[in-house]
Amino acid sequence: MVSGADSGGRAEATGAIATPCAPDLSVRLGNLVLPNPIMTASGTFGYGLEFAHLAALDRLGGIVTKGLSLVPLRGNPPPRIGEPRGGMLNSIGLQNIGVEKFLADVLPGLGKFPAQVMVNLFGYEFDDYARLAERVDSFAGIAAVELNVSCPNVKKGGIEFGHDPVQLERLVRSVRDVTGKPIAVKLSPNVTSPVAIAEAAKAGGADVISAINTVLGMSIDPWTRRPSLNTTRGGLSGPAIKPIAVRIVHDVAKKVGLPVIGIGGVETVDDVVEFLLAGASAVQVGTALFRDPRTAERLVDGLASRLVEMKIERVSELIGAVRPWENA
Amino acid sequence: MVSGADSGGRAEATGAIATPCAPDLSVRLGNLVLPNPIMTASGTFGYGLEFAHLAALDRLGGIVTKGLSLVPLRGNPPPRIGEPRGGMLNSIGLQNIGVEKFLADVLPGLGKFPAQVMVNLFGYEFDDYARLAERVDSFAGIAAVELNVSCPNVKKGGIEFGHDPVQLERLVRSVRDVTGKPIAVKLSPNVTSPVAIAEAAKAGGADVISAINTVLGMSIDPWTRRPSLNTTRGGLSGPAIKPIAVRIVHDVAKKVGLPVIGIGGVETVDDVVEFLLAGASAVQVGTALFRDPRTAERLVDGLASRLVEMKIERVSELIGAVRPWENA
Amino acid sequence: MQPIDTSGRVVEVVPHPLPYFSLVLEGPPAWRETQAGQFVMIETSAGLEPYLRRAFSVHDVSKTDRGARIELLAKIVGPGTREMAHKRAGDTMKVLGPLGKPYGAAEARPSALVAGGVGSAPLLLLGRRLLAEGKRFDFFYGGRSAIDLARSAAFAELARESGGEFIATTEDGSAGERGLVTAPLAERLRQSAYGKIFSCGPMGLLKRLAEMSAEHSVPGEAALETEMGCGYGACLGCAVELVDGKIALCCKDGPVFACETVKW
Amino acid sequence: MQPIDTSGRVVEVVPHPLPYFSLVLEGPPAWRETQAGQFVMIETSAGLEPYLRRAFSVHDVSKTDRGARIELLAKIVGPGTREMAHKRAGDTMKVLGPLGKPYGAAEARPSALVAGGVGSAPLLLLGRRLLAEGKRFDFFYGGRSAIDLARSAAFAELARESGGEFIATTEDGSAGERGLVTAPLAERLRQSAYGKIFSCGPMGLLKRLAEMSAEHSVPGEAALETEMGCGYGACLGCAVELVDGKIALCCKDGPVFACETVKW
Ligand SMILES: Cc1cc2nc3c(=O)[nH]c(=O)nc-3n(C[C@H](O)[C@H](O)[C@H](O)COP(=O)(O)OP(=O)(O)OC[C@H]3O[C@@H](n4cnc5c(N)ncnc54)[C@H](O)[C@@H]3O)c2cc1C
Ligand SMILES: Cc1cc2nc3c(=O)[nH]c(=O)nc-3n(C[C@H](O)[C@H](O)[C@H](O)COP(=O)(O)OP(=O)(O)OC[C@H]3O[C@@H](n4cnc5c(N)ncnc54)[C@H](O)[C@@H]3O)c2cc1C
Ligand SMILES: Cc1cc2nc3c(=O)[nH]c(=O)nc-3n(C[C@H](O)[C@H](O)[C@H](O)COP(=O)(O)O)c2cc1C
Ligand SMILES: Cc1cc2nc3c(=O)[nH]c(=O)nc-3n(C[C@H](O)[C@H](O)[C@H](O)COP(=O)(O)O)c2cc1C
Ligand code: FES
Ligand code: FES
Repeated sequence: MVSGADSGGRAEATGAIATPCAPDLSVRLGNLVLPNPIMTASGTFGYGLEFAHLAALDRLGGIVTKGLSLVPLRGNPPPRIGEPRGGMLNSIGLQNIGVEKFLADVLPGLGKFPAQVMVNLFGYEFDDYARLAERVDSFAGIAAVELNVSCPNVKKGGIEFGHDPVQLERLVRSVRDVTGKPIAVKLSPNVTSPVAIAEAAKAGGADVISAINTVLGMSIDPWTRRPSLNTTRGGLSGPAIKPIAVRIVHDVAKKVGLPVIGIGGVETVDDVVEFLLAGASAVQVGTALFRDPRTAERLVDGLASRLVEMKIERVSELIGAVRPWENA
Repeated sequence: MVSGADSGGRAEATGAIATPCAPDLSVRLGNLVLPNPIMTASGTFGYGLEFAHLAALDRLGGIVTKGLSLVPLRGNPPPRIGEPRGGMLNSIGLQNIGVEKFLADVLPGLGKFPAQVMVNLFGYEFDDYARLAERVDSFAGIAAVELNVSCPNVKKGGIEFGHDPVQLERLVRSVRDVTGKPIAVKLSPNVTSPVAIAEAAKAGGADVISAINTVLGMSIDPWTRRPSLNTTRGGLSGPAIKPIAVRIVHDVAKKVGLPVIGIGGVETVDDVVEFLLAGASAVQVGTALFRDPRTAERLVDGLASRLVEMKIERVSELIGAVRPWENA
Repeated sequence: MQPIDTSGRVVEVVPHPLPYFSLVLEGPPAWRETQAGQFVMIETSAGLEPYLRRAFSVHDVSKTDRGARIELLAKIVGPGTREMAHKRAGDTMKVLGPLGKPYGAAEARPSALVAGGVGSAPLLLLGRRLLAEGKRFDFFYGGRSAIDLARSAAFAELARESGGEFIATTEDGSAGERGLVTAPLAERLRQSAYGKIFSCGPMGLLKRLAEMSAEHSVPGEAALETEMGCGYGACLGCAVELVDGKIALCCKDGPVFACETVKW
Repeated sequence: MQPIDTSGRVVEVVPHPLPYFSLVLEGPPAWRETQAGQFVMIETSAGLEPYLRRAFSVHDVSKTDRGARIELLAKIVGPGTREMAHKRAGDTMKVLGPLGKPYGAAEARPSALVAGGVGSAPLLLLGRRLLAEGKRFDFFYGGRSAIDLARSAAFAELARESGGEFIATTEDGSAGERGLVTAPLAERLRQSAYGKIFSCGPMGLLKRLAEMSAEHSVPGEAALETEMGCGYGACLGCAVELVDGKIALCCKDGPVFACETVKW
């Protein structure tokens, strides 16, 4: 082999911070300003704080908490994860400590970081969302709420609010009525028209669209004949879903006119740039954090170096800057 | 390194035919009987014949032709393919020689193979499908028709018949009225409820469900800022979509009660077994053929060896034999 | 100590023979603190197959002048272990660890160490510890066939040094006594009473051992294996159901659990 | 001849220096038939990155007693070429080929061979052929910088042996004349008339050369590069738009096209 030929597909993500004249990485999500566009995705980095020994939390643009419910949840029985080629399947089932414990024990500790804290909220009943939003509204440490209306791992009632525009608009409005904080609505990719769902969220008063949540998938062990997940079906994440996420981000950003957070398979600086070009104003890193807890901070460094290399002063210049083919 | 540690993730696919007492690989799709469950997927192996020098066509269970239209089509301008991690994006745009040329020049040559020939049909107008089915109905060399109502690369009119149950049922019935051949309807994965679409196809008279077609996706070159495809969005295929396909095959096989052909990321014997366990009665191999034109015949050999290893006499015993977790 | 996210240099890959092999990695001094039962998360491939890291018990640790060496004892079962077996001296791999709760203290009475197949991995370090503490232990090593008893010699030597015995069993009788490892253990449980049973191996074996612990009221500690997405508490994928109805995380609350606490 | 789907043994990987390198593969006798302009599809990785094979012009061919050797001249631009650069002698790689239509016959008048960067790859074999046919040719080799003129010596020698000259250009002037390769070509087109212009390189260059061919009514043949999913005509991904409105497949109808037929 030729030594010096840099190995691995993810080299860009490891570029160290570059130059004297550091480019401007800050981005806006409506009224929300992030120091940089790199956030951690809900459910993939706990509540942030517990990993301070493994990751430089102070470098992140934003932290999205594990999905919080009114009461603590136990989640699904094992097995909870599988690993099809190029991605990950999960059916954690939204195990979480509950909103009260989060507000009491975790939130105060998050205060000392520049990262904007977004709480991810979900409920089984329609009213749960408004109650959760109301509960967290008074806490200054919380910059915004992200509504998870699209988790494939919640069976109760069976409704994914994120699949029905009419329901969703009402749901978002009920939250809008009780909080002044920016509302992000997290889209399910498992619908015929994500744009229609995003439009409904906008009509209900959403400020930001987070796209996407996991893709409904399934895998089976050919020898044991068991599904990899206790719940048989679960959520696909990781590199495998990136092209789906980029497509949805692109369509929503172009047609809906709300700032979009791109989520799905983000692992390298190329991925971040790709989502920004597609129209995302920020990205969330999920599954890649499992592989490497420092992925997010590496992306912050790598993105800065990349902008210098591209001779771009403000990262915001990349947002939506894809160049479609003339005859497209 | 330890020599002898077999390398590569796809070793199983290369196992050579094994034993004296060869297991029974034949499967039924309604009235259609295939010598084995391995077929080539539409649009990924042309019209079959032209690759006789690269693949042992006589080993295949079935051959599905490139999508045929009433008149020859030029397809989309380049670039037509991209390669996101773990998969492939395409926007070929259904370039094809047209049904007349196929019947005149290709079909006769396909006669000499045991593989069942399925013609994949698509149209822009509602009536095109019935006209195509009627045209091919009298040809004995054609075992069945597969209706492509789900190609993401056809913009004209913008409708994907495969997204609207009401339209689809009418469409399938119009084809049912003009042909006695088995009708397979190919599902789009880009819908909220593939099961509802499959139910509609069944109501219209479909005999088989082919699942899935490509997943709507997009990618952008971070340096040129160009979409990898001239059409910006296109169809994602390959290993990345397998968990989505397995989920849809499983749901449809369980709820709709028609034989299902599993399609999406099939490359190894494990993949074939996984689809069969999920409920598929046969599989189609697509993108993997681009990587290796002999993938399909390797799977036929490998599947035979696997059945011996599993001590199973008939491949049909695997169909739908997934074992859900008790408390699922 | 806190786990560290670093990279290790491959010193060698030793076949035992295949599909079993040892991977020896050179890394930072912090690795010296690794305790018996703890594990590391290894990035087996820079690419997508596999995408997630893989968990491996630390089989052995030794001090080097610049840092430490850890030895992993692995069995090729899929892409990750295959990638590992293909590593060459000088290659580097990302390593996160040491992770998880180690095996607890032994009782005054002798201990029984019970391994099923490659589950033997964490028990070498435990054996060394007991030996250093001057604690006696018997080592029970069960496998399907002779080849599944990797590193037998090392385990046997440790057990004897401690004053205990080494008992091997294989289902096909190709080595040691024919049958399951639980048989000779049951025998000795009837005669001499052990202070504790330390185990690692397939779930079926661990479950049976938990029952035997209860029957003979000998406390047991088992190192469990579950699917692991991250190894550091972020994915919640490594759930273990406990008798009290709670969910524990194998990577944080385990991998070593007191047998009576686990809902088998 | 029909392409064959086989596997080649890596003989060596030679840096030129990086990011340019040669990969030499040993394979079956059939490879001896490879003609200038033809290419092979290589499985660069057994895993998913990249998933599809990659297309490489055959840079050189030689006979061995048991079979043949092909040399590929490549530039590291992404995962596939990176994997190739990491191969070691003895590794095997799946190879499909030789594929595609070769360069056509030269005219009586001397030819101009024009390469842009690694586009030079197929022109070595063409040079050898012309030399064997006793045909004279000038070789124009353009790159951004000196390092982008891989294998210059070999090309220069061939050109001179044929009685022609070797002209190198770089945009930064670090080697040969400063500027674009089209400048010295234009000059000579004004003086001596060439029988044909054979080219390979970036689309921009090929387009300009096609224009020059037309202006000076010197026939031109260019080897094109498009994305390729399969290389053997199955995916229809390698579309090339022709002036007559038709779509051609780069892998079957090309990669060598008569310049006037392509819609640039
Ligand atoms: C805390 C912990 C410590 C471990 N220590 C060791 C060790 O010291 N040595 C060692 O060889 N392995 C150990 N394992 C198991 C090891 O992590 C898995 O075998 C690993 O995931 C294999 O990866 P793979 O990609 O090669 O195979 P995978 O693709 O992950 O799995 C291939 C096949 O093996 C099966 N499999 C996967 N994981 C396990 C498992 N844990 N037990 C049984 N079958 C499994 C899968 O169901 C699949 O059928 C440990 C696991 C845990 C959680
Ligand atoms: C018929 C034919 C013959 C070829 N011969 C050679 C050869 O002899 N030597 C050689 O080095 N390359 C050759 N190429 C180009 C080579 O196939 C690509 O560079 C290859 O796809 C790189 O794979 P990768 O995975 O390393 O990079 P990819 O991930 O495929 O691409 C990495 C980056 O390079 C860009 N890129 C990809 N393909 C090309 C291309 N064809 N031209 C310019 N930029 C590209 C992509 O847009 C991307 O930005 C040939 C291509 C064709 C079609
Ligand atoms: C283990 C796991 C747990 C998750 N939990 C949540 C959650 O609680 N709430 C939520 O909105 N999304 C959750 N997600 C979805 C992620 O936030 C993200 O949308 C998805 O994983 C796609 O991004 P990725 O490919 O980078 O992982 C979870 C994903 C994973 C893998
Ligand atoms: C290049 C390409 C062309 C295709 N053309 C067609 C087509 O003409 N008709 C059709 O029904 N499906 C077409 N498909 C979809 C495949 O038949 C198959 O459903 C899909 O690729 C998923 O399978 P795979 O992952 O094995 O490729 C095409 C797919 C590819 C990659
Ligand atoms: S493995 Fe991720 S939480 Fe335990
Ligand atoms: S590369 Fe597939 S048809 Fe040409």
